[in-house]
Amino acid sequence: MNGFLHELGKAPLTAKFGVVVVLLYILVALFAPLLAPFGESEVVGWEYQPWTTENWLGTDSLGRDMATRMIYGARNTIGIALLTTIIAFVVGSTAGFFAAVLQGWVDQLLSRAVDVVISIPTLIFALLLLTIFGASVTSLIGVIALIYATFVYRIARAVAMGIVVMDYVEAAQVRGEGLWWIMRKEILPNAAPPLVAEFGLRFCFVFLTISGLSFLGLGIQPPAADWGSMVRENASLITFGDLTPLIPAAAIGLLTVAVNFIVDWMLHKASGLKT
Amino acid sequence: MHHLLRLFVQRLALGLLTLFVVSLVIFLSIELLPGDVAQQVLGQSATPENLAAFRRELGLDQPAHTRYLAWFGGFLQGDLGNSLISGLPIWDLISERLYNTFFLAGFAALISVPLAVLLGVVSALYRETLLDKSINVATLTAISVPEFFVGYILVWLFAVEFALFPSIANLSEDASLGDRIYRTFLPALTLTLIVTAHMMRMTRASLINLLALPYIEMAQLKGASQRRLIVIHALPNAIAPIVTVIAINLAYLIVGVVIVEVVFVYPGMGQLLVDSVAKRDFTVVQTACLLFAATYILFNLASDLISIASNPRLLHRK
Amino acid sequence: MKKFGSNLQIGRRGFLAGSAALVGLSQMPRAAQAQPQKGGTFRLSVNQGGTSDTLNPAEASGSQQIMVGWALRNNLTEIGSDNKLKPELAVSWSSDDAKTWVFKLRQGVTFHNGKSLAPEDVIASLNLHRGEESTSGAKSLLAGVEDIVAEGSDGVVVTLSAPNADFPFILSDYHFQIMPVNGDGTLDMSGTGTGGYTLDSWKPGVKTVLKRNPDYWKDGAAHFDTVELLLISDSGAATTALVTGEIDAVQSAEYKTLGLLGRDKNVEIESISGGFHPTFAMQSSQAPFSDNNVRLALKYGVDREALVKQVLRGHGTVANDHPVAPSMPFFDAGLEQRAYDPDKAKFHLKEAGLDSLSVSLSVSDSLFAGAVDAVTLYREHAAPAGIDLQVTREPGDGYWSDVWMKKPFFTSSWGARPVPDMIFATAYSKGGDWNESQFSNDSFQQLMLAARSELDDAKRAQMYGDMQAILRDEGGSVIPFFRNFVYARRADVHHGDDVASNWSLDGYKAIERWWKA
Amino acid sequence: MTETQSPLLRVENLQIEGLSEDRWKTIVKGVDLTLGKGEVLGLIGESGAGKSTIGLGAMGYVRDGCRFSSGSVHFDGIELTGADRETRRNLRSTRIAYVAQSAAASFNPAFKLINQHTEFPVRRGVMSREDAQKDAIDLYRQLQLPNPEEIGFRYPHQVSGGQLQRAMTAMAMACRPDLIIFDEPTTALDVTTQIEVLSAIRNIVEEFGTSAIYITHDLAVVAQMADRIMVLRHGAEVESADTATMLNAPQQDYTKSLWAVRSFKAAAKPAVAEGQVPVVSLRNVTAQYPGMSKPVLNDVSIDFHAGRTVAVVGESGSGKSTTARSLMGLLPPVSGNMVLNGAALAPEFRKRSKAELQAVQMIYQMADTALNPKQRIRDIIGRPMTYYRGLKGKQLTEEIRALLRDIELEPDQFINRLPSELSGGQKQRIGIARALAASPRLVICDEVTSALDQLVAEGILRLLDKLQREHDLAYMFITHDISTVRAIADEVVVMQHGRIVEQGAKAQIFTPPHAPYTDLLLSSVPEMDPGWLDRVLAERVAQSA
Repeated sequence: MNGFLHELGKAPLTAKFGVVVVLLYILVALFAPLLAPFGESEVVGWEYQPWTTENWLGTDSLGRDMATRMIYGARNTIGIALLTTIIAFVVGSTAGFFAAVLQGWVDQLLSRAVDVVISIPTLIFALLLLTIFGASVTSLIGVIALIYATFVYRIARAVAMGIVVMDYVEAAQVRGEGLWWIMRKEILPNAAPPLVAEFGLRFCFVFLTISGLSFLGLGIQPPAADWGSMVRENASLITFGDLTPLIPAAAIGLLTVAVNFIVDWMLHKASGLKT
Repeated sequence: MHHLLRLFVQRLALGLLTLFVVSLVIFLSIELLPGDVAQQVLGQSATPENLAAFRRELGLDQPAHTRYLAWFGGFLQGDLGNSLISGLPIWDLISERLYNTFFLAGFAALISVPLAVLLGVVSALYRETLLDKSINVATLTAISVPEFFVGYILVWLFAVEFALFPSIANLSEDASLGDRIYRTFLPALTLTLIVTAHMMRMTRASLINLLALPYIEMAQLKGASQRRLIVIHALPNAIAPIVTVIAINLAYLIVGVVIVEVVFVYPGMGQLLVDSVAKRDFTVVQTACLLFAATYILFNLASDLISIASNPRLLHRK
Repeated sequence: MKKFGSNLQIGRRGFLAGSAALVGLSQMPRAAQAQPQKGGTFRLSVNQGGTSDTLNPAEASGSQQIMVGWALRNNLTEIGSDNKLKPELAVSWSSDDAKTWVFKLRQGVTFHNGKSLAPEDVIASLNLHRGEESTSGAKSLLAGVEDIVAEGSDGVVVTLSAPNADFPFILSDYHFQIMPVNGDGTLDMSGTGTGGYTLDSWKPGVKTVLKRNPDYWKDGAAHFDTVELLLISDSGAATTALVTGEIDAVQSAEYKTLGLLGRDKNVEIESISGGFHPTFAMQSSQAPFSDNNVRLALKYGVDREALVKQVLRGHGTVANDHPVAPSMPFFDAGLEQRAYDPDKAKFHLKEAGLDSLSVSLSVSDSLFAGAVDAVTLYREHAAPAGIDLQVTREPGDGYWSDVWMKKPFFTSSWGARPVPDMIFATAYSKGGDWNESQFSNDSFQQLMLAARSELDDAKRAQMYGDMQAILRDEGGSVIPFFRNFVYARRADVHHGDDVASNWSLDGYKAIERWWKA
Repeated sequence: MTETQSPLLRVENLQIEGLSEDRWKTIVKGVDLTLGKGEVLGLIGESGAGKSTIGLGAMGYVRDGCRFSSGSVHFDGIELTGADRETRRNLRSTRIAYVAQSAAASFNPAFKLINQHTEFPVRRGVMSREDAQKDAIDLYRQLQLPNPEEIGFRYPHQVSGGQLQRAMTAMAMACRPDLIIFDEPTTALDVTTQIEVLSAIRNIVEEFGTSAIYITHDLAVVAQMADRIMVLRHGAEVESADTATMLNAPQQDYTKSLWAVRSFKAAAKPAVAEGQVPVVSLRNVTAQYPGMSKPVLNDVSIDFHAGRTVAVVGESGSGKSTTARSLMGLLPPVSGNMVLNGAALAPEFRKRSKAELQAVQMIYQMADTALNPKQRIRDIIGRPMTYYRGLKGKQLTEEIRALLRDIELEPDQFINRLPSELSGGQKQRIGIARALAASPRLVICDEVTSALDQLVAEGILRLLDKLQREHDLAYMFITHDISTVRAIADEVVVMQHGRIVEQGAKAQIFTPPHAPYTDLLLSSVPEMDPGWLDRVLAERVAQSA
């Protein structure tokens, strides 16, 4: 942790900004019930009330407190996206490492299967699977994680392929170490930096995909507040120059920009380039 | 060149195999969807008798593998089949939408690909300057907001505030090219904003990655200017990663635009596919998915071939 | 608004007169409009339908199919702009016993393909909805028809198995469009009709283009040269397109932007009180909804006033868990209005032996503007009663096939019917095609049949009142409100003095009735 | 050649700083040098001495993350450290050129050689494209490239390393510059190739009277090429003098120690007793990569005895490392067999028992890739002990500490370090320790010293010798470096094209008559005598005549 703080101290301003924003979001998500002035879907007044000291950001189309919805939205949107990304990474990297170490037919089988999934349009595949399994949060997480695991698989496999040819992996193999040990001790620690950077990017994509699904009515279900649906619910106001839908969209944008700043910084560090 | 041809044939065969598996996956998925097309069509007025009659009419009473093989047999002979619901030949149903989809994708690609490469080169050239950082932040922001939001903002700005372009893509069949471009401008711009960032960042990153290589230093030591270094010495070697990311984005422009279609009421394939999934119209879903998968595979194949062609090490063996 | 109820004088003579029966519907008084003008292109956005919609009226359900169908074809009877039953392809009708109905066909009417309207066309068109093999959604409406035969060259005789005083009303239903028969006796369902427009291109889910029929038999109708009907399911996109002038009218305007929309001088908003209502339908044959206490708990758990205010922005009236709107004949104004009462809801839950109830209510934004909002608010209302109402938001496309009548508890929406019998027969009678709540009540069933043959209006009113009470107290549907039709048009689009309130967009006949100036 | 009336290049008090860990550190600490027209200056030093940085600095160029901090570089009257970009750029190619260490990496893979050659002569308007192409072909011919007419029309990957290095020299000559910086141009080459490149470079530099700075870590090479030699250490000059003086009478201790590096010789060991069973034997091993038409190893038989070192020597592609891979079970032989302690050894490592795997251990050439950068020394050394010998807890720690002491690293200081916190020599010691941790019988040392500076390499050789005696280990010592063979081998195996050319006791191999290839190999090893290159070339001409 000290090392991280030390690194952070030397990081460019954009990365510091990113870290601060992400931390802020996480805190808001964790302490949503404490921070929110009202209940998640509590109707506190008339629709589209202006910003007041009581309703900091006014009210939404149903008279629910916008600020409260934003805070709970952080929790739902980030929580689900984070969980989805984690599952995608666990599944995808395990399979990717597996393929890279074993190679041969295992690699072929996994890679071809991934080809198949990737060549089916993401949104349609998600639509099919979500219709089969129902649009619950669990199946949403499962389906998006499965789809994104295929992308992770490709990256993890490529990264691991670069590591597998290293002498220390060969040394472990001829020592007689088992597959699990090689994946866990030799490959994982060395594959971690690029995968963590990738994690940031994929988190953003998952986040945007879920927003997109919410937009199509397949994502997080009401009355749970999520930013994608909040944009959707209020989107037509933009036509009249009303700023309300900008708030959740800006929240989505700010988080992804922040994560990308951190990712850029990490990639920059990993690349070792000075300029 | 013959090893290239062989590679092409191999990859094509692999692509066909992938398509075959995709068709199986789609078939199985639709089988698993709750309710079948008969129930969807007859809906509220379904009785056991007319359900059975309907299924008989469409051959839905056959076992799954028979139906799949029948479809596959027809497909192999170039018969895409008829929509289960409207009974129209698939081609009649999708041809115009397919054209619309390709038109929009092509339009967006024509703007975004040159733009992305240009911006990538410029920001690599002026790396770590204010210009580079501004381009970086601008493109990052563009990929960081949900695409429907980009769409709405553009509508507000260009259709409502300044009334420059229509907010919905109300296309007529006999529209002139100019009219078409005018009416699809906002969706194309939305897509451009979404895909440009990805391609631009990859262009910049690939170029900058190359800058650490000895042959770039060599070019510098031979007296090449920064511009020459990037454009003449680095860019040809960065073609492979750039083309790969362009291929992915072009494929996305074709297969991934459901949301943009909804926002701009654009009659493309995405909306049809979503409708057909809802209606369990297997033949339409299957054909559309295979077309999309084939597009994806072909773009990837093309990008691989271009990558090889751009790399003398792979093109001319020892 | 005029109040109705006492002046219901639908007499036998009215029918026999063969002209028009009074259909009590509220009317907003409005200034006289300019004289109709011919010409122009009418670009209209509807929000119901899909790519696989067909022109087969037996399959018609959404506004895309209905409006296109009525632009191309006519029925025997129609509900006019003044909400009165009017002759259309039938110039007159008569019956002595409400069992045998004789319709006289209009002479000199030709189909778009040049064929003259003949009894065979009418018989074939109506038979599409009859018989074992029929898959029509209107099958139950004609279930009582025993026989349809021609009488001479311009007469059609319909024999019912039981009297039905409302039968001419029934024939104004959008399913019963008249199409020509082909030489081989099959129906031509390609879009050929007697209507004011011919089909230029039919691209369901995208755009349908219609051209004016220069030989239209109806006077003062079909003014536009060209009609473009677009399917825009995203209401935001539709509103924006209206504001920017890319379309001339939208089927429904979002309440949440009405205030903002109203400020636009180029846009006119219509708010027409009608019988359109949503239902929260419970499958009352299944647990837990098979227990009437559970149904009552859910009925007491909704704050109707709040929904009208918040979801409809006041563009509607509270409903009483039965589908008869105040604007309809035989509405029982004396029936006590159910009010929001979480304590009573709790009491009924307890009666059902439950401390709390957790149910999931399916809804989609495509049902009507504010549908998801309404359910979301319902959830808040029901919570104090110990009811955990989960909101399940379903995709719009496929809602009618995947969710409606499939899920145990779902939101539905109903258009207005001209008479109570039509909605009762379709949606609340045993064997009704769209009996979405699986309601089965013997006394309701008997009253319904008796009312059909009863020709004394006072007695009929009594019977229909009883039926409304049965539905209120035992029905399987929570009916929170009657919604006004709120739609919007560009200011340069005009309509006549009256606007029909049976459907949106002038009874779905804006294409025929409106003009541009 | 040695007159220096008006210096072409005058470097005064050159200081260059490099950014490391976010701090500016001086890497070149005030170097002065002058170079006359037609003069060749040798810069010599170990890695980190700042040779390349000075060489590039002489062109007015610093790498990314470096900067000139003080001093000046005058090239023909132009001060380069303060000159604008344009000025510096215009001097390059036309007046100053650079030849990089790895020609393979320094040619742009996307273009044909000749197009890279003619790029700047044409751009700077020195000559037309046609003339430039003709001139390139002439230069190729002069540099004795095969097929000079065509070779330029190939892509870099289609040309061998030695030829590329000559092509790069030709490219540097394209505009007939006044000064060429040669940055270790032959380091990556095999000795037999190196000799050709050296003679080509020397001839052409002499022919055009070009001044040159020749950077290398190899004394014998610099002795052939330079008129004057400057010895560098830690970014500063140790001493400089003309070549003969420097070779014969170095003044500074550091220089002397460099000169003395090759003094180590392992003490002779008694001959193998009759009938002693080898620890490991390869018998008629032939191996082939799947999908390749020709075997990479052909009928290779070697015996490895306890306590003795077999040096396997050969150039790249000779099959020496492949032999090791077969032995390790990574490339199972297609015919022939392997024997461990008299019992058959499974061809594939996956089929070998723990004891069999334990018996044969390997030390890799590149310690950087051989040690997992994310594991601490404790784990790297401890794992084989746990895995093979079941050591745990305190006993394990004790054993690790003992082993660290054995390889002369202080346990307290090193046990918890990561590989990135070690120097090159220390990393290689850890590699050795990991092999020893398994308590093996045979240790394969694959070019273990070739990536190291000479002084460090010698320390490793001494350590290996000590450990061999202590543990009675058999060594398979793979190397391309003849002097290393002389230092450590008991038996020598000379390989070429996957076959054994000659094998036997060290004395026997190094005493004439040699097999022809052995002869070529031995005679190609540069010697410290400045006349060596001329002599060898003359001998070869005489022989072939």
